[in-house]
Amino acid sequence: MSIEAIINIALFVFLGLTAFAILKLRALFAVVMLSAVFSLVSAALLVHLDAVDVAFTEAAVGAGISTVLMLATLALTSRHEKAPTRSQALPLIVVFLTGFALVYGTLDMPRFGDPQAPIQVHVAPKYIADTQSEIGIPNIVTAVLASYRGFDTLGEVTVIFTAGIGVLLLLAAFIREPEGLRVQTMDHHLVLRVVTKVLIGPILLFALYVQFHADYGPGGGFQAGIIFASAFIIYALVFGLENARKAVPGRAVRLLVACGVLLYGGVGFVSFLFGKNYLNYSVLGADQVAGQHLGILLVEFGVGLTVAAVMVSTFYAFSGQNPPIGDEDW
Amino acid sequence: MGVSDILGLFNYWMVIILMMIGFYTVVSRGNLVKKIVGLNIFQTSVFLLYISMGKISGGTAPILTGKPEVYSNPLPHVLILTAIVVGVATTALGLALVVRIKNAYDTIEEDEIQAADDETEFGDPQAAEDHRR
Amino acid sequence: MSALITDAVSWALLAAGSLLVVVGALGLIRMPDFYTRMHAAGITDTLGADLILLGLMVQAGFSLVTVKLLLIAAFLFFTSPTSTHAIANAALTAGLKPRVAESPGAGKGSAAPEGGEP
Amino acid sequence: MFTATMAALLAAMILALGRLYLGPTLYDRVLSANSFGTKTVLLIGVMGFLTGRPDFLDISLLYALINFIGTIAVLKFFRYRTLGDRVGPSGDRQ
Repeated sequence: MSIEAIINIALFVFLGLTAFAILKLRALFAVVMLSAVFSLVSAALLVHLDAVDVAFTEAAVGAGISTVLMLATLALTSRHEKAPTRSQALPLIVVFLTGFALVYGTLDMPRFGDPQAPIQVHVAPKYIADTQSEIGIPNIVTAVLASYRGFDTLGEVTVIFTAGIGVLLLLAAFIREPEGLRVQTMDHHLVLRVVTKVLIGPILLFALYVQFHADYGPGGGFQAGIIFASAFIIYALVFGLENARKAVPGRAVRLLVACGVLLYGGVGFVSFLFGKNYLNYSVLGADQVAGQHLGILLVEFGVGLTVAAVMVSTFYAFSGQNPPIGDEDW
Repeated sequence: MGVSDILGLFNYWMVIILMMIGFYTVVSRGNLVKKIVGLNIFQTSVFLLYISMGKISGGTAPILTGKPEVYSNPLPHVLILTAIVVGVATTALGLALVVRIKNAYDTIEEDEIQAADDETEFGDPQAAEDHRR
Repeated sequence: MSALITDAVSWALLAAGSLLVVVGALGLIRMPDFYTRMHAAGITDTLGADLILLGLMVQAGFSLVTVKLLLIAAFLFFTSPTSTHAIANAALTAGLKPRVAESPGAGKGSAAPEGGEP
Repeated sequence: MFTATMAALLAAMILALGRLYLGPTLYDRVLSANSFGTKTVLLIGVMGFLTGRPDFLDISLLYALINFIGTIAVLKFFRYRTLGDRVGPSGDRQ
């Protein structure tokens, strides 16, 4: 057995163990920590399976945002799961039957890594062969994401936009105003404040690198947006939500949520005006490759704007809620 | 079925095990936050299924190096990359719903929510029990 | 010849780093209470991680990869001790008592409001 | 040699996972999750060298930069019971 197969098996076993532990534990805080670990392991596995762009996204999401959102929810609801009251037999039977049916289905699948599998011979060879001449950038994933399948991505960005609006509609009415009371932040944590100040700069710089280096390495608007949002969230956590709101007002963030989608859609509209199909960037530059470069840059920027704004406004909405739990209930 | 078959299908089987753990968490646990975590496990297993299918033995990541190389399939990567971010946005929406449910019912356990609903609809819990029968 | 020396140096660094990481993880699982485990996870891990990264740097030579490894090492060097400090601070202010020789059974977290959960 | 390092990292990860499952206190869990994060950074780095394309260290770099957020969020959650601003006199827990 090769070393690659062993890594593959070990990481999958880790994932299985973590998922099982999530199922077993009833302390929800432990569940949140385990789901952070689950995300770490799956990112390592994705790197192993050659999906570096996907691993990058999983890393950006799993390292900060999802843990923060889960913890914010726990702070507003409860930290313990009650023991199940109903019989577990029926769900177990259903799950086993479904599992066996699916395993039976895999027996006819092409084996892992087979170069002749149907998925490998259909569209992908065209993308791999033509990206260099048609788009002119080395990262095929970015080329497919922003250009060949730009319509899909526009749809995905719209979904993120819609989900962000949904969160705001559900939670915005309950955001609390401090009304002159003393706001406590982490004033006495000198070490944390200093290290955070040192780190915020590099995080923002790294986000810019990820945003504009997407043509050449793993990265792009989705990842960069989340990293940007992470920098604002870390600031809000350490220096207080009120200070963060002063730096980046909620109104401005909500405006940016829409601006990103508008920029993406607008780029498509410009190609309309030149008499080409929607989202055909070739008209934007002197020749096709230059046009594609500019189009991908603009579109990725729109994606980054929307993703970052949605994440920041979601965080504002969650952490601005009035905590219902008194100090003694814990 | 030889060793190569088992190794060749191992990824898909592990994906199915993860998927079933997530599924079981969703259907058997009453706590809404736990259900969302279960849904996330299910979602990650689907991601891994797509990425596993796109891998080619001896292939490398689909970023052109200039040398002749075998690249793994970039198409699943594109689909899953966007799906992860959409996934976190929809998770946030689900968690927002949980927070609102907590505000309205003062609990996030499914059966207690059901009981509260029954009480407002039928007056007392016993009548609801009879009605369901 | 110089390739041999490079390999030998990088292997020595990698071996030392791996050893420290494993020892740290063993300490994390074997030590009796939270504060002792913190030493295993915090101190040993930071040194082990930096040694492994140094070993990789020697292997990579002068390139962009080395710069990235250097950045990773620098950021880990900042964040890892800070996180440990923050967790220890949180545990201490919440009232988790360190286990001391005179009082067997203390340090199980019985004094902490959050301690002893399933 | 990369293989041996990889094996050591995987062994360390499973031990950290064990501590995360066993607890017993919340702080043990945060500590082991944090140390698991450090090991993942190293694992991804070593994996790049093992497969001969070490130019994907960006992912490790990302983890080294923002794994910190989770820990800070946890700390804030412990101390102030909220991720927003704690308001009012009862919030003071120096």
